[in-house]
Amino acid sequence: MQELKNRLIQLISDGTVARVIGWKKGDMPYNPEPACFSTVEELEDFVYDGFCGANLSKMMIEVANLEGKTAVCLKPCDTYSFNQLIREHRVNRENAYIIGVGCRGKLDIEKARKAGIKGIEAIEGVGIEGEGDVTFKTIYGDKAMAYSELLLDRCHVCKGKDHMVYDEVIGESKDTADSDRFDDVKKIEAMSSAEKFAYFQNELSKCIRCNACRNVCPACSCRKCVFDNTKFDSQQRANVDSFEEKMFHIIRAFHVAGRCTDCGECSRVCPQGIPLHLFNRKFIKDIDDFYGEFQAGKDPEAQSPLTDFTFEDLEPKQAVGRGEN
Amino acid sequence: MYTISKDNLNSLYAKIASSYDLFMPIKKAGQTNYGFWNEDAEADIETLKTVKSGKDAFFPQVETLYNVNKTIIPADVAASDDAEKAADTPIKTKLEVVPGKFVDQDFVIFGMKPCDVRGIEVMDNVFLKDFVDNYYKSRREHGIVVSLACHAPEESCFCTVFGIDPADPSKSVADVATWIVDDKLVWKPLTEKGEALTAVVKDLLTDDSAVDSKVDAEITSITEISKKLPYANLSLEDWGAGKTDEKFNDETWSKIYQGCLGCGTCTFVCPTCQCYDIKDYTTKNGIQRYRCWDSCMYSDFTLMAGGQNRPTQLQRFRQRFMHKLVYYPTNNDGMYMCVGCGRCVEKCPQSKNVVKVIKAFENKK
Amino acid sequence: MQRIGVFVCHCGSNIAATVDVKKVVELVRYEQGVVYADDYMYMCSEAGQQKVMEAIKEHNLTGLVICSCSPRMHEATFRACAAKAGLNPFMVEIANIREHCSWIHKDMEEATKKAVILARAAIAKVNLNTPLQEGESPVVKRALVIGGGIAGIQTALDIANAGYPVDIVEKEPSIGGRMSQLDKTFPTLDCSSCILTPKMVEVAQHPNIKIYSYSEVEKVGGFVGNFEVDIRKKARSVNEDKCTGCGVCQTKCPLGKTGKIPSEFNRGLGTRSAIYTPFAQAVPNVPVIDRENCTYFKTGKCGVCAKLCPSGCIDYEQQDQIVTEKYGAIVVATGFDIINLDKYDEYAYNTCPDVITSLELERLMNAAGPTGGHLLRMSDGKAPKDIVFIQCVGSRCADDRGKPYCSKVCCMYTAKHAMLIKDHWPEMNVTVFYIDVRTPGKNFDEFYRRAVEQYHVNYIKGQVGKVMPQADGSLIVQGSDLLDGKQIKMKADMVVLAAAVEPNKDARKIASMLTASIDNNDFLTEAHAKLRPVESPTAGIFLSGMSQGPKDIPETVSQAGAAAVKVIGLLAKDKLKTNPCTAKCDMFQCNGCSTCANVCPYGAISYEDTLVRGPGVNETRRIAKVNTALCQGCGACTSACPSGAMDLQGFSNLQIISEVDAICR
Amino acid sequence: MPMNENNEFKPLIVAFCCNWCSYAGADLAGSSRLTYPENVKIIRVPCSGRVNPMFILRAFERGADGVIICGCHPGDCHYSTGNYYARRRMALLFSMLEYMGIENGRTRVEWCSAAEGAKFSKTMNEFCEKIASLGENVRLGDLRCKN
Repeated sequence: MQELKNRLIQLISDGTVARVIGWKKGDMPYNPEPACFSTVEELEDFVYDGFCGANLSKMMIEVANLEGKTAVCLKPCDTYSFNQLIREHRVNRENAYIIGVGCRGKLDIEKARKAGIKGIEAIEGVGIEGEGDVTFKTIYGDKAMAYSELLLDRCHVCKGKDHMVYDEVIGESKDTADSDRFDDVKKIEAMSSAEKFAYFQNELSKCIRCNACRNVCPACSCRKCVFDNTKFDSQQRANVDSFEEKMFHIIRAFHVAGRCTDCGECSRVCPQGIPLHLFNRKFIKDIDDFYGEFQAGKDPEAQSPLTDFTFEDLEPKQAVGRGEN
Repeated sequence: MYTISKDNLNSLYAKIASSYDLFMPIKKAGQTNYGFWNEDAEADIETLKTVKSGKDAFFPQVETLYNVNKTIIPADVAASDDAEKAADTPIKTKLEVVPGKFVDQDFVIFGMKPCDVRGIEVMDNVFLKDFVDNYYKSRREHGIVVSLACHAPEESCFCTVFGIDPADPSKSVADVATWIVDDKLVWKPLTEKGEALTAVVKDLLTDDSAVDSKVDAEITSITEISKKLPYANLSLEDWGAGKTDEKFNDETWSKIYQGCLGCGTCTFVCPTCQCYDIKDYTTKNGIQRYRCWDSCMYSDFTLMAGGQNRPTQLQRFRQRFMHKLVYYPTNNDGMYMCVGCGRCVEKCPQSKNVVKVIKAFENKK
Repeated sequence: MQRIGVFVCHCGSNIAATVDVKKVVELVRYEQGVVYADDYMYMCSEAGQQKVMEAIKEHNLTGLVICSCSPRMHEATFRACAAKAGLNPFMVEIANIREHCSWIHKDMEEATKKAVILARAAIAKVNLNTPLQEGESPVVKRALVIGGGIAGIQTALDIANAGYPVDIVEKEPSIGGRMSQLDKTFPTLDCSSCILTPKMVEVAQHPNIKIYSYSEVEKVGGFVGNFEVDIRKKARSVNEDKCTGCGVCQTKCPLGKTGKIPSEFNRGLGTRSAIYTPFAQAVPNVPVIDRENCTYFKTGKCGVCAKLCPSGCIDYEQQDQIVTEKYGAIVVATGFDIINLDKYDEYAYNTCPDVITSLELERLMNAAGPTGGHLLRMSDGKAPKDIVFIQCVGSRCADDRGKPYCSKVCCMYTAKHAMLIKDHWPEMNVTVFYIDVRTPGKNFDEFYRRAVEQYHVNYIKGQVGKVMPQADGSLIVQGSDLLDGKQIKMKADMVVLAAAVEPNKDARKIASMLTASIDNNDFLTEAHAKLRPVESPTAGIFLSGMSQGPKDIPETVSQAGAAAVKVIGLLAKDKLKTNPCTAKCDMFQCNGCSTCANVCPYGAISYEDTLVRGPGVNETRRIAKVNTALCQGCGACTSACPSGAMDLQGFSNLQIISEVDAICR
Repeated sequence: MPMNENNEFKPLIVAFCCNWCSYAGADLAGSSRLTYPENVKIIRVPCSGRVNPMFILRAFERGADGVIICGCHPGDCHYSTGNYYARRRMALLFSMLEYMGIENGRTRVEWCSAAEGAKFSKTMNEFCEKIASLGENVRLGDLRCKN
């Protein structure tokens, strides 16, 4: 962390970059926030620890045209998003100084809350080592959980420890994957039609249409979302009815199909804990199955599967009912 | 004061539900939110904070205001007889407005925490003070609020900063105050409405004066915990009525808004946010006019033909907090439009929240 | 608010027999925006149209819905009718209540209900129609032909003869292409150069044709009627204007005698000098210095050609030159080559000089070729006694070594070769291994039968598995006879492979410059396989010759003529009317993400840094821009666009949604 | 639920047809008098590639029981590639709908040329039967549109 901080201070001081996008120390031990630093003094509050899960690549859109370079701290999985944004001309690679920061899995405070930990005053063991126990000092007593138990869901299906794009890498990364990325999708695919419907109905009925999933998504970077503009008579209308939610979530996932890097931010930020990534991952799985393996953001030159085709692509009727017979 | 065993709560819910709609924390797909209780619902009063506050009880996220149905009045001249004449007959249509339904039955909101109860007061100022919103009013008149003391406050709580007592719901505008003491729920009616509700469930309650001291102990315990909470000493000294000019033009906003996604999470989980939008939905033969929550964080909030009046996220971010901490107090005798429930502290995707805003200005000094 | 008139046609009894027309009129009158509704026996008749025009004027109609037959039948009629009455023609929508309703339904009540719903959908759409204007774009009256083979030559001549200037860009030092390498042509056996050379000369002398030889297309911009093309004239090192084509330089070039530089024209079977013209009848008859091999360019010494050139036209300092020209139309005639045989080790092509391709055989049999027209083995210079032809080498191939298609010309040219050999050297044994012999074409099968019946060429249906060079210099060909079911081993002195044809290596590069579509085999795609075979889907781009698919010379020439006609048809216009139903980008919502451009089949979308000014915005953004002259209105971009910035005029998102709503109401 | 006089469920079906092949195919079905149920209502679009998934969901939202998209056969698209993109889009969309528990068969893509009037009619008959067997679209509907 200190090495990273020193390097950032150096980059600002020697004028290599005009600003740094990173994480700022929170007022709780678990809530560092994405922030933009433009002076050495501001960088005093820079932090990088296990709770820095936020994907900062989307913030680079706003600074694309600012004067001077912008340094950005990207974890290996965030670099996929950045690459995808390069492909879509939303960020300026020349104007970016990418610091690939090491990542050994990021933490989800909800996991602690679910385990009954509350009244947190301090947390130990959330450094970038990403190992051992995390100790929670709470007003109701001390509690400990293993670092691995607290990992964000997405870290269990880690895409790997390599940065896809960077100017320099600081810190070691670790591949924290310990389960198959498509397990959850397969589980749902195996359900009966009625069970599937009931499952999603139950989950989606919690949706409050706050748009956090959309607004945090680096692929959902439209200047004006179709659900905010008047082109489809589909302006966001809160959760008017159950269909509305489904329409929103299907289209949200569809619009990022072939572009979604599976960064998992949508599920991380959902205040209602809806496993939104299950939609995106279904599309990813289908794309892999139908058109060959494709990882968005791996190669900024690669053609997205939905703007591509082959003469022999499978027919839509072959896409459904595969589980039957 | 009355008591009922915690084991017997389901009978209490069933009893209430037999006479009223019972709106209370229900656990569904891993999350606890207010919802209507039924026998299949999983009641959950252990979770301190529902994701959304209970404000839906009075101000639902979506509410039909009225329907307009268009009917055609048949032309005087049958078209088949004389096409020429029919073509010239003006077409008559009738528009019929079918008003939305006002709530006319009493209902119960169970388990509301003191902070959320204060939220009702905040909304009352908006919906009942000058212009009276009849939809809201009907719900307020018929809603019976059963408030529950916060047995174990959490680190994101800071209601005490706003003078709210998490330990003692009887100081709130609720109709019934309740505590959980040992394995019992303590029940104390506060108002006439509360008494009426008590009468309905009386059979299940035990008159138990011995519990008073235990309640006092619970109040002391909660009060002590509250003092230890990290935000307990948050200072509002610099905020409140009359600070508009000073705060509005402060440079700090331009720094702290960065990273704000412009989503509506904070707004939708907040017990006090009460902005809404009114929209029309085309039905088969007319429109349905409904209102739904809106968020000042959205880029299309109060969008007009000429564009937004707050085109940048900085402006929108500032608006939300200025409204809570300056404008509202200015118009409402110093009452803040924040009750310190801490939901935004827990739910903001980018870990931004009202506390950080308050502190940002504090640190500046 | 629109003022819509609805006109319901009886179509005699075609509609009225199953749809209660009067009832439709009665019901649609209450739809939003409708101010007038009427029916008539034949709406498309002159009287019917008169009725429509009168109603437009009398009721100040701003939109029309015609409930009648298919829009594919009479949309144009009613648009013209609206225009005559002063209404924008694109304010007309047709509700198809005949083909889609009255003709297929029997129950009057149900059919009437459906007709009303279809009318409603059309009314809902018209409510959102906006007047559209057909655009105009001027036409540059000059054509570019890429490739100077027989396809390019014929296209250029036909265009030029119609009075329009044409430029030919040919990457080789001379035009002529593959046909100039051929000896004789089937099925008439005329001498290829005898029929080609006059055409080449005609091209050279034609006042309307300009040849850019030894040149390549570098960049293409613009659109139909207005292409702007950069042509790279590669440094020839010879001043084209001064050169008289005397040939002294070539004969005196010291490298010519060393025999070290293989001649491309002779498929590497002969050699050439460093300063050379590919063949004697080259057009232009101006040599080129091959800088890779020229001693002067390698060492700075020599300079013999410069010293001996009587007109002093050798210019070692010459640089590549970029010429920018404007064209109204572009014809792709990039031709073909034969596939690389590296993957066919079993035929020993790379290891044995006596295994040759048919194109090499053409050179060997040509009087101007490396052996002066004598059929000799390349290994020992002796005349072969046994010659084996192997068909379908890489054609109709299931694996990725070859091509899935039939090369089309091999059966015929092999028959030609076999026949010519037997004719000149009756003592030679000629065997042909074939999969199928395909001879559709005028006089083709007769030709093949002559080879078999008159010349006794030994045709064996079967595949050759292996060609094995022997120590004595001969070859053993091992194959199977599928008709007899026998394995055959056969001695040969020469093996000729009918290697598959493939599009020129540059086809893909050129197609992408032109944003013309190209198939998996690198053949350019036609706009419609049957109905628009010489046009590319990209407006203003036309296809000629093998670049579109395998074909023989007569087919190539007729396709070349067809392409020329299309070009002439285009150049004859002063201005092009552009389809107004084009895509349109809302700059406030555009992300500049390039998704739309990736799916546009016409290259109609480009990106420009545009100043976006509006409420709350004042910045320069990368914004999609639709070139309405290129856009054909398919709408692929609109459904690919994630933000909904891209919309299609005439079929806008809201229009389609309003139709959906009206139908589902 | 819309019923006919025999109390059979009459589904509402929206068909998006590309102008060049399928719409013409439907015209041919018409001129050949090849019948199919009245519940099929055709919307003309320039190309199957024009069909935005939002149109399909919109139709369901508004009460359609089945949606079918018809386009030129692969390789025959008037705009050369539109149906290829449509094919991918629809494959993914249909798979997603299935994944969410929407009954298989409520959506369909069929390639139908201008010469295939018989195929058009047969397809529509089949599709109507299929939707009738699936019953009313409840899972993707919006209750407010029913009155």
